[in-house]
Amino acid sequence: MPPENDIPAAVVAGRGRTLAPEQTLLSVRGLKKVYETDGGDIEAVRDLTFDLGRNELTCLVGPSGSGKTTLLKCIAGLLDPTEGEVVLDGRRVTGPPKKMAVVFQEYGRSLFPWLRVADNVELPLKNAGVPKARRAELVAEALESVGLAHVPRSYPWQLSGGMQQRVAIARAIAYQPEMLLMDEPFAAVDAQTRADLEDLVRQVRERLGVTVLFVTHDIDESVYLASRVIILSSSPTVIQEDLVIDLPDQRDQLETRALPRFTELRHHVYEQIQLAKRGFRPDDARVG
Amino acid sequence: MPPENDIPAAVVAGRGRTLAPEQTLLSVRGLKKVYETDGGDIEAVRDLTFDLGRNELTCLVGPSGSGKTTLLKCIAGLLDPTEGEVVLDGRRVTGPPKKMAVVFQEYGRSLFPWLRVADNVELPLKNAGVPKARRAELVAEALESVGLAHVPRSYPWQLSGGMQQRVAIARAIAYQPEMLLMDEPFAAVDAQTRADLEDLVRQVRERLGVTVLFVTHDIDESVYLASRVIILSSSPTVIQEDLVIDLPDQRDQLETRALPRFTELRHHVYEQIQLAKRGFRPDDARVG
Amino acid sequence: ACSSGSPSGPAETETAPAAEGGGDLTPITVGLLAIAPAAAVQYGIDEGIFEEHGLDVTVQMAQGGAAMLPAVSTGQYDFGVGNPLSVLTAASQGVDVRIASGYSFSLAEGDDINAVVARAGEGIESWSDLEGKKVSVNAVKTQGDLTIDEAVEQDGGDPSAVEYIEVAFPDALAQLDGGNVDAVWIPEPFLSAALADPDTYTVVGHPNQETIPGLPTMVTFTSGAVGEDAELLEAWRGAVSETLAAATEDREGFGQTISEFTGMPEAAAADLRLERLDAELDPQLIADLSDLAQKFEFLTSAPDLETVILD
Amino acid sequence: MRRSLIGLAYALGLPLILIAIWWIASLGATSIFVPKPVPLVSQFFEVWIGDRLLTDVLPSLGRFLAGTAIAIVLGVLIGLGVGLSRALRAFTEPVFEFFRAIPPPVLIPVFALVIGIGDDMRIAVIAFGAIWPVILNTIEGVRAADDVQTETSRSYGIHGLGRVRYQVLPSAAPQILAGVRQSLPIGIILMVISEMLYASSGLGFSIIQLQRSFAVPQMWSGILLLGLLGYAVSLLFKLVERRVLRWYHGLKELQNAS
Amino acid sequence: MTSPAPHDTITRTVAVAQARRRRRRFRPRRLLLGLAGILTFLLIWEIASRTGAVNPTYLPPASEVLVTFGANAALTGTWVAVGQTLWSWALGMLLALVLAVPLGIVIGLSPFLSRATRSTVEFLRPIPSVALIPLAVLAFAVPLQQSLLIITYGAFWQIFIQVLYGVADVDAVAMSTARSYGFSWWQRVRDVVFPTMLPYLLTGFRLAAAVALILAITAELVIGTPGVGKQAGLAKDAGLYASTYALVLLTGLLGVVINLGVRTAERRLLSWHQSVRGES
Ligand SMILES: Nc1ncnc2c1ncn2[C@@H]1O[C@H](COP(=O)(O)OP(=O)(O)OP(=O)(O)O)[C@@H](O)[C@H]1O
Ligand SMILES: Nc1ncnc2c1ncn2[C@@H]1O[C@H](COP(=O)(O)OP(=O)(O)OP(=O)(O)O)[C@@H](O)[C@H]1O
Ligand SMILES: [Mg+2]
Ligand SMILES: [Mg+2]
Repeated sequence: MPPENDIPAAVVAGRGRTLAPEQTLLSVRGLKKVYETDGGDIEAVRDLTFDLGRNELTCLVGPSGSGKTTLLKCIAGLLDPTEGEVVLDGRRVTGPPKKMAVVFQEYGRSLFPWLRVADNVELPLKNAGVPKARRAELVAEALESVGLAHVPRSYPWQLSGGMQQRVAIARAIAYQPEMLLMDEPFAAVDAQTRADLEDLVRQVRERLGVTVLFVTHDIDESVYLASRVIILSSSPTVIQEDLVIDLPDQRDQLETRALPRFTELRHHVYEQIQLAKRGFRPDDARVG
Repeated sequence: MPPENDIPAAVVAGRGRTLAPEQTLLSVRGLKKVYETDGGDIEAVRDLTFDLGRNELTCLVGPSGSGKTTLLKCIAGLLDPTEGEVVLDGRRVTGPPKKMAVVFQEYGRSLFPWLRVADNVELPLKNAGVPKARRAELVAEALESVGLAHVPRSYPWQLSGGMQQRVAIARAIAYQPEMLLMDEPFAAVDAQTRADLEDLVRQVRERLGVTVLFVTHDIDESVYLASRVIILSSSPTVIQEDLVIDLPDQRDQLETRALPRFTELRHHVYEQIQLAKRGFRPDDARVG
Repeated sequence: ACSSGSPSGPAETETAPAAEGGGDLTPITVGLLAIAPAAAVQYGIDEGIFEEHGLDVTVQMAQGGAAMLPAVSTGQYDFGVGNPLSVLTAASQGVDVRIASGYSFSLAEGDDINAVVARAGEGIESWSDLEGKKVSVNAVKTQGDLTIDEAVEQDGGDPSAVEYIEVAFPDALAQLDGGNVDAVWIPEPFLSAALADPDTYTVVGHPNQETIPGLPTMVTFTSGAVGEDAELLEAWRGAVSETLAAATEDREGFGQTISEFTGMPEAAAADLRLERLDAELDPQLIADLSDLAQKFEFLTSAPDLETVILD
Repeated sequence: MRRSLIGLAYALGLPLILIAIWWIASLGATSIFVPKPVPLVSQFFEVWIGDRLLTDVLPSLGRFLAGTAIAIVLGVLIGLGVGLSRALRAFTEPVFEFFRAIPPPVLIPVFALVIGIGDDMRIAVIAFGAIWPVILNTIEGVRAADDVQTETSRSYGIHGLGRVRYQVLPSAAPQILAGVRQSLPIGIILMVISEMLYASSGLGFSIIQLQRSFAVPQMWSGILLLGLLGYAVSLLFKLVERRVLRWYHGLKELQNAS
Repeated sequence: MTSPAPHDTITRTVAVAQARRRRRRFRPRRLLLGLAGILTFLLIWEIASRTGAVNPTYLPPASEVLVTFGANAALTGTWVAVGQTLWSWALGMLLALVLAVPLGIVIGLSPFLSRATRSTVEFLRPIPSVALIPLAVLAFAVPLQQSLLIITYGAFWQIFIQVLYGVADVDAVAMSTARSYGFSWWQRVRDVVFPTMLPYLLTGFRLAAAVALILAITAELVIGTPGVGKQAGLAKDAGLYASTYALVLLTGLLGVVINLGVRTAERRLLSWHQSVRGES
C-alpha cells in the first residue's frame, strides 16, 4: 500500500534519506543486529540505512519490538552491530563515542540515586577530567536551562518523575554532546510534564545546535517534535518510511496540534504504524 | 476567570451536578478529607458534592495531588471521610460496599502474583461464596470480554502491562459490580494499548450497564471516554467545573479525536486545569 | 559395611544404665565424668555391688563438674562424683550440695599421678621458674592452678605472675611442643607419656604433694535433701566403699572397665597408674583445701564445712 | 511533644512490664540459679567496671574489632574482584559455598593447630567467620548492578576504576552493608566462643569462669553485658549505615510510602 | 541473603529468576570452572603441606585428609555423630519455627503490638546466643537440652524477623484490592498476607538453618553435646590431625547439604510460584 494523498514518500522505499557527507553528522549503513539467545537467534534489525544531518531533530517510531532501542544502542556504541556500520562525524563507532549523550527511558535507573542532582550532572564531566571551575559552570548552566537551578542539593528520587527526567537531560546537556539520543524519554511522565519536556527538547536543540535522535511510541509526540520522522517496520526491521514534517518551526502545544496539517501527518503516521503492525513491509510492497 | 465560549458552565460554581434520587446511583455530599500526619494535618479534599447517574461514564481530572485518589478511596469505602458522606444506591458507604469494584493504577501490585490469571479473576467470587460452576462461567466470560481467553493459566507477571491491566478489569467485570471505580488505570501502558483499553471500558459500560468513575491525568483521554468530566481544583480540593461532553455516543479513536468539537473540549479542559494549577478556585472567582 | 568406631578414636561404648533392677531396689541417678577413676562406679554396677546394697543405679554422663553440681543440688541426679574444690565453691555460693564420701586421692608420696611438665633444657626446673610463664591447666580456678600457685609461693615465687591457659589434657603436650605454653599440668596417662621421653620433657614437680599431700581429687556428693535420708546415704557409702576396694583389688577387671568406659585402648588402661581409691575421707584434707582456696581467693567466702561434709 | 511522649511510652512500656513481672516472680525465689533484677544490676558494676574492664572486656573488644575489620576490608576487596568477573565467580563459587557452610567454631581447634592459641588465632577465627557474608553480599551487590546504570556509565565514558568508584561501589553499598550487618553478630559470637576454648582471658572466658564458680548473679551480669554489647554494636552499625546510605533509606521510604 | 527490601520482592524474585535463566546458558562452562576452582584449592593445600610452608604435622596434605575422610565414612561412629548433630539441629529448628511464625504473624499484623514490642525485640535480638551457654549449662542437666536452648534462641530471631518483614511487605494496593472486594479478615490473611509472607519465611528458615547448624556445632565443642563438633575436638585432642580436618570437612559438607536441602524445599514449597521456577 503506497503512501497516500500529499505526504511525500521516502526517497527509496525501504531506505532512509541519505545526505551529502558535509551535511551529515551520523550515517547508518546497512545496519543489522541479530541477538544470539538460548532459544535461537533473534533478528531484531535487518537492514537500516539513513543519515542524520547536523542539528536535525529526528523521531523514530515503530511498533513495539521493532528494534528502536536496539538501533539506538548500536548508534550509542553500547551494542556491536552484526553487520553494517555506524559512522559519527566521519569516524566509525566501535564503543561509546565521546561527543554523544544518551537519555534513557528509565530515568529512575539511569540517574545515580546516591548522588545529588548537581553531582549526577557533574559526574561525567569529572570522569572526563574537566577542571573543577568549568564543571561548576557547565552544571549550573545545564540545570538552569532545564529549570532545575533551585534543587541542586536534592537527591533524584526526591523529585517528581518529570523533574528526574529533566535532570537526565541536564546531564546530557552539560556533557556538551554533538549528538543526543533519547529512548522514549517521556513514556512514564504525566501528560502535562510531558508537554513541557517536549518543548524543552526543542529548545535545547535550537540553543545548543545539537543533533537529536528521539525514539517514541507516541505518534502525536513524534509529529509535534520532529522535523523528520523515521517509521520502522515490525521486526526484523527495515525502514518503512522516512517522513519530512513540514510544520512551521515555531511550535506550540495547543496551536500546532490544532493545525489541520498536524492531524493529517498524525493520521498518516498512525496508518503506517498500523500497516507495520499488520506485517506490511516496504520490500513486500515493491515485490507485490 | 469564568469559562468561555460555548462550553456550558457547571450548574453552581464550585458544585457538581446533582440529580433526582431515582436517577442517582452514587451521591457525594459535602465530602471532606483531612489526613492526619506527623507533620500536621493535610486537607486533601475540602468540600465535594455531586451525583453520578446510572450507567454514566464520568471522568475525574485535576492537577496532581488534587485529591482524586483520595476521593476515589472514600467512595470505595477504603477511607473514612472526615466530613460529609457517600451514598451508594440509597445506602451510606461505611466500608467497602458489595457491588463496587475498583481498578487501581498499579496493576502490578493489585493483581496477586502468586495466582494465575483465572484464579486472580476468580478469587473475589470465591470469597464471596459464589458457587463453583457459576464462577467458572463468570471468569470465562470476563476474560473473553477483555480478549484474554487464551491465557487463563499464565501468571500475571508473564503478561505485558496492558494485558495485566486487562486482567484487573476482567476481575472487576466478573465481580459484576454496579459501580466501577478506576484510578488512572492506563497511566503506565503504551499509547496503542491504551487506546484499545479505552475502547474496552466504553464497551463494558455499554454492555454491562455499569456506572463508571474514571480518574485520569490525561485530558484527551477524559474527553474521549466520558459523557461528563469533573474537573477538580488544586488541593484543598473543590469542584472546579462539571462539564458535559456533548460528543456523539459512538466514538472512534481516529475520528472522534479529529472532530473540531473534540479539540474545543480538550482545549477547554486544558485551560481549566492550567487555571487550577495556578491556584484559581471557583470560590475565589465568586468572591473576586 | 560400617565398622564400629568413631573418627576421634577407638570404639566408645555407650554406658548402658544398670540392668533391670529386681525386687525393691531404690532407683538412683548418678552423674559421672568420662575419666578413668570414675569408671570404678561402672565397675561396681557391673559387679552387682550397688544392687547388693539395694541401689538401682542409672548413670548420667556429664560434661564437667559445673554442669553436674546444679543437677545434683536440684535433685535431677541423686549423687555425683567430682572434684571437691568445685563442691566447696558451689557450697560457698549457696548451692545445696554436700560431700557424701571420699573417692580418690592423689598419692601422698612417691611419683604422684599428676605433675607439671616443661620442655627439657629450657631452664624451668623449680616452681619459681614458672613466674612470668604460661602454664596450661585443664580448667582455670581448680585444683591444678590452686596447688601450683601455692607451690610457687612456697618456693619464693610470685604466683600472680603465672599465666594459666585452659588446654584440654590430651592436647597439652602438643601445645607444649608447639611452644604455645611453657609448662603443662597433666595427669595420667599423659604424664607417663611425658616421663617416657626425658630428652624432651622435664618434670617441674608434683603440686599436690607439694601443698596438700594426699589431696582428695574426687569425692562423691549429693544434695541436702538426700543427705537427710540416712538409709540411702548409708547404702551409697557402703556400695562406694566396697566398689572402690574391689576395683583396687581387681586391677585387671577394673582396667577392662576403664577401657570400655573411657574408650582408652585396653593396654593403656591396664598400665594406667591410678590414684588411691578410698571412700574414707579425712575432713582435715577438705579443711586444708578450703583454707588454701580462700587464701588465693578461689573461694570468696568460707563454706560451712560442718554442713558441707555429711557425717 | 505529645507524640514523643507516646513514642517513649511505646519504647519503655513492654520492657518495664517484663522487668516488673520478673521482679515480682523472683521475689520469693530462693534458688541461687534464679536471677533477680536488683542484684544483677549491682553485680554488673561490681564485676565489670574495674580490673575486668582492662583485662577482659577491652582485649575482647580489640579482638572483635580487629577480626571484623579484617573481614570487612578483605571481604569487600575479594567480593569486588570476584563480582566483576563472571569467570572468577564460577571459579570460586563452589569453594566459597563450602567455606561459608563450615560452622566457624569448628575451625578453632584447627586454627589452634596451625596458628597456635594466642590472639592471632582468635582474630583469625573471627575474621574467617565474619568474612563470608561480606564477600557473598558484595558479589551479589556488584553483580546486581543495574543495566541502565551500567549503560549510562558506559555511554558517558565511565569505565574501569572510575566505574568501580562512581557506580559499582555505591550501587552495591546497600548490599555490602547488609553483609556487614550479618557479619557483626557472627564476629561477636566467635569472639565469645574463641575465648571459651584455649583461653586465659576475655569476656567469654570470664563468663564461663563465673558460671563454673557458681557466681550466678555475676554470670547473669556477664550475659547482660554481652547483650548490651550486641545491642550497642547493632545500634552503632545502624547509625553508620544511616549516614552512609542516607540516599538509600530516603529512596526506600519514598517507595514504601507510595 | 539480606532481608529483602519491602515491596519489590516479587518483582525482584522474577528478575532474579530471569537472571538465573540467562546464566544457565553458561552451565557447562560454569561447572568446569567450579570444578577447577575446587581442584586449585586442594592443590594449593597439598603443596602448602608437602613443601612444609605450613607444618605438615598440623596441616596434613589434602590427599591424606581426603583418604581419612573416606575411611571415616566407613565408621558407624561418624554416622552416629552426624545423626546426633542433625537431630539437635532439627529439633531446635522445629521449636524456633513453632514459636516464631505465629508470634510473628500476630505481632506483625497489629500496628499496636509491633510498636509496643519493637524496643524489646531490638534489644533481645542482638544478644549473642552463645551468651546463653553458661545459662544453659546451669539450667539443664541434659546436654541435648542445653544445645536446644542455644539453637532455638539463635534460630528464633532469624525466622521471627523475616516473618515480621514479610507481614510488613504486604502490598498496600493488594490489601486495598482485597478490602474493596470485601474479603474478611481471615480471607485477607489467607489470600494476601500468607502468600506474601511465604518467601520471607523461607528466607528466614534458610538463614536460621545455617545459624542453627553453627550453634549445634558450637554447643558440641563448648558444652560437649555429642555430635560432629565434639568428635572434631576429641580427634584434635587425641592428636588425630588428619581426622580433625576430615571432620571439619564433614561439617562443611553438612552445611552445604543443609543449605541445598533448604533451597530445594524452598523451591518445592514455592513451586506454585512461577517466579521461582527459573531458579535451579
Ligand atoms: N538482549 C536481548 N536479547 C535478545 N533479544 C532481544 C534483546 N533485546 C531486544 N531483543 C529483541 O529484539 C527485538 C527488538 O527489541 P527492541 O527493544 O529494540 O524493540 P523496541 O522497538 O525498542 O521495542 P519497545 O518499543 O517495546 O521498546 C525484540 O524482538 C526483542 O525481543
Ligand atoms: N496517606 C496520606 N497521608 C497524608 N497525606 C496524603 C496521603 N495520601 C495523599 N495525601 C495528600 O493528599 C493530597 C491528595 O492526594 P491524592 O493522592 O488524592 O491526589 P491525586 O489527585 O490522586 O494525585 P495524583 O494525580 O498525583 O495521583 C496530596 O496533597 C497528598 O500529599
Ligand atoms: Mg525500546
Ligand atoms: Mg492519584
